[in-house]
Parts: sequence; structure tokens; C-alpha cells
Amino acid sequence: MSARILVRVQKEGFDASAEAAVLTQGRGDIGALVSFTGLCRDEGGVLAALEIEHYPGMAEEEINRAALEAASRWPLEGVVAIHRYGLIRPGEPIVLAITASAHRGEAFAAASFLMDYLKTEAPFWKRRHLAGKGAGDWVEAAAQDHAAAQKWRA
Amino acid sequence: MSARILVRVQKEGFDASAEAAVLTQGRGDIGALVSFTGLCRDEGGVLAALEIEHYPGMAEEEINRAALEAASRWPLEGVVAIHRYGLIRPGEPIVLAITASAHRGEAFAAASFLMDYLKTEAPFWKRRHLAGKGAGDWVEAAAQDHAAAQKWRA
Amino acid sequence: MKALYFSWVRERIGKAEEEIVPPENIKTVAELMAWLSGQGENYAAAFANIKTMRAALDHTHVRHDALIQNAWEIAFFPPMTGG
Amino acid sequence: MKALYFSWVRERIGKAEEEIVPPENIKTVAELMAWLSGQGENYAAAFANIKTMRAALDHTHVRHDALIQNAWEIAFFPPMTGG
Repeated sequence: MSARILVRVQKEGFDASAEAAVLTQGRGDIGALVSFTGLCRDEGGVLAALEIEHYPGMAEEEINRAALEAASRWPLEGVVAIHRYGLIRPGEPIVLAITASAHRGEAFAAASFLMDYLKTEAPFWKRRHLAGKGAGDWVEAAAQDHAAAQKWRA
Repeated sequence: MSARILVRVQKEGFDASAEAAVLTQGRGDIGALVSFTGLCRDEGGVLAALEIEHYPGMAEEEINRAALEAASRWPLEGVVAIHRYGLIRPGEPIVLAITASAHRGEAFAAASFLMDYLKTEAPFWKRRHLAGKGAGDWVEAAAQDHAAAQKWRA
Repeated sequence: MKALYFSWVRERIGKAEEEIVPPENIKTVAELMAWLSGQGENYAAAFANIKTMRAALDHTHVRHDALIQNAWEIAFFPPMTGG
Repeated sequence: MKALYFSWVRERIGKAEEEIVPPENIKTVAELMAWLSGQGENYAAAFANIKTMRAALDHTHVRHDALIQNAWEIAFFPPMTGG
């Protein structure tokens, strides 16, 4: 395994193209780049923002574990995983996962795995802020996310 | 089906982030954006460039068919598919496929489908230019690409 | 040891972190949760539904039957909703 | 009708496109390929391995048993290698 792994947990936004360029710049062996961006949805207009709490230290470590696991399962040249915290408005990006590989099948599988793993293992919690109402309820974990993560253990 | 579909066949490069922004700008209903970039590999240093020939007219139509098929199979908000032709150097992008959806599973599946479809149905042909030797052999179709496309017909 | 609380666990207990000194007979995460829930109404409310509670020892997810041993930090939180 | 050739089909025939006027008894793509391969050594070389040849009628992929009917354009090419 020789994948370059870049993990960050930050308040600021990110530039997916710039992050991808870090992996591909000057390389002639990367044929496939898959980039996943998770965005804040407005839930039909009722959501003013998502507030994302995280466990500093463990969050970075857990995402790093996910990236290492992905790089051990597929022949990857690079992985970028960035997760934001704090107040995030609808339309803004929350999470970025990029995988670079020689071939597309591996890059797609690894990016999908990384997101499934992040969703269920990385210590982040979302709470809704409703339009005109301030802090609202905490988002509940979705059973489908756990089912998605479970399929990689089969 | 109400997906916004943008298809282009061009000689020039592209900016994946700018293309993705066209789909997400001002939207609050997109939660997942998957972007695939296919890059020219140097095949261990022997490749100077790929020359990509295409069938003008049919190429755009065939990619459009692939995008429409993806949008009919998954609840997509938008699709961007761009394929380049002409001389492309190692490290440069060849193809871009972006899918936008409310949820990540659909966006991943649709982007993967789009690429499998493009590989086997879009009328493009690659020829190798070897370092110091000019135009070389035509790339042969990979059996694995046909197997990948076939799985969506099951 | 240091105890950290996140999301609604933090809200119900009313603090984000604290130093705790559990009795020596507390060996597992489950025993620690039972002991904590006896420390007041706020703790009882936080640990009311033990089944949904997640725990991490020194930044690593653990099951409720995990031994605490020499961990320097334990965290309690609901199922994660990141990504 | 207009015939287009791509990749090594174009190279072997020596041209990218031409107007062709097949006899009236040529009804299918397979029959047209057989007729074309009798038009000279270059055509014979291009259509030597019929199995790998792909065809499109008016920008749509077709099988070798497809009827040509009133198509305005037919294209011949090897399996595609884009993406």
C-alpha cells in the first residue's frame, strides 16, 4: 500500500478541484479520480442550517482509519477525506471524499466504501436549525446508513 | 424525470468544479455530488499521448442517451458528461461524468453506470502515441469494460 | 479518568466533559454507565436508553462489555450522523 | 448513401467517408459489408474480420442483421475504446 492519504477536519469550506489536484499533479499513473461531495439540503425549505458537532482528535483518527482501510482493500494511489463542523447552510458542502486509482472500478468502490464508513463510524453529530426557530432536534442515525456500512463486512 | 443534463464533446480541457457548480448553484435539494474524471495514464512512461478519434454527431447523441438512461434509472437532479477528443497527454483529463442527487447511493450508482455505458457505447477510439515514435497502435477494447456494461442489463 | 459527552448526551448531562473517579469495582463500560446513571437525574436521563448509547475508549469505538483498564479518556455519544 | 469509416477501418480503406451506391438486392448491414469487401483489397482488409466490426445506421448502433432501408448514413468501426 503506497496511497497518499490526506485527512482534515475543519470549519472552513473546501475546493474539491484543488484537493484532487494535490493527488494527481505530476502523476502519470492515475487513470481514475472519483470525488464525492456531500451537501447540506434544505429539507424542502424548512432547514436554515445544520450544526455539526464532532469529537476532536477521534474524528481525524477515525477518518484516517477509514482511508487506510480503503487503501488496504483497493489499489489506490491517493485518498482525500475532509469533514466540516460548525454551522453549515443549505447548498454548502459538508464532506469531501476523493479516491485516485489506475482504474475506475477501484476508485468508485473505494469512494463509496469511504462514505459508508464515515457515515457510521466517524464521530460527528448533526442538529437541525429550523428557519426562524433556532437550534432544533438532533438528526437521527438512518438505518439505511448502517445497512450500507454493513455490506462491506460481508 | 427532471434532471438537468449537460453533454459536451470537445477538444479543450474542462474544470470539474465549475461544471459541478452549474448543477448545484442555488439549489437546496442536492445532497450528493459524484464526479468521475478519467485521466490519460503514461503506461509506465512509454506513452507520449493518446489520440482520440470520435464520430461527430453520434458521439454527443450516444452520451446523451447514456445520461437520459441514468436519469430514468435513478432519481437524479443533474448530469454532466464531457468527453474530449484529439491529442491528450499523460496526466490530462479525458472524460468527466458528474451526477447530482438527493442521496449518495443513487449518485454513485448513476455515475458508475454512466462511465460503463460511455466506455462501450460512445463512439470514441483511442490510439497510442509512443515516446519518440509517433502514432502507434489502436487501443483494443477491454473485455472487462464489456462485462461492466453488461451487469446493468441483468 | 476524563469523560466526554457529545450531542444529546452532553445536553442531558449539562456538561461537555469532566474528570470522573469511578469505584475500583467498575471494570467495564456497561458498569461505568450504570454507575454514572446513579450520579443524578441528569445522568439518569442521559443513560436512560442504554441500547442506543455508543462509547469510545481513547478514541476507539468499543462495545459495552469492553474493559476500561487504563484508558485515559472515555466518551459517550449517540449513533453518529456525520457524512 | 453516405458511408463513414473510423479508427483502423478508416486506415485500411484509406478514406474517412464516401458516397456508396450498393445494388438493390443489398438489404442488410451484413450484405452491405460483404459487398463492400469485394470493392478492392483495401476493403477486403478492412472487413476481413467481420465479427469485430461494429455498425451504426443514422447514429444508432445496429446488429449485422439490421435492415438498411432508408438510412442516409452508415458507419463502420471497431469496438469503442472511449471513456
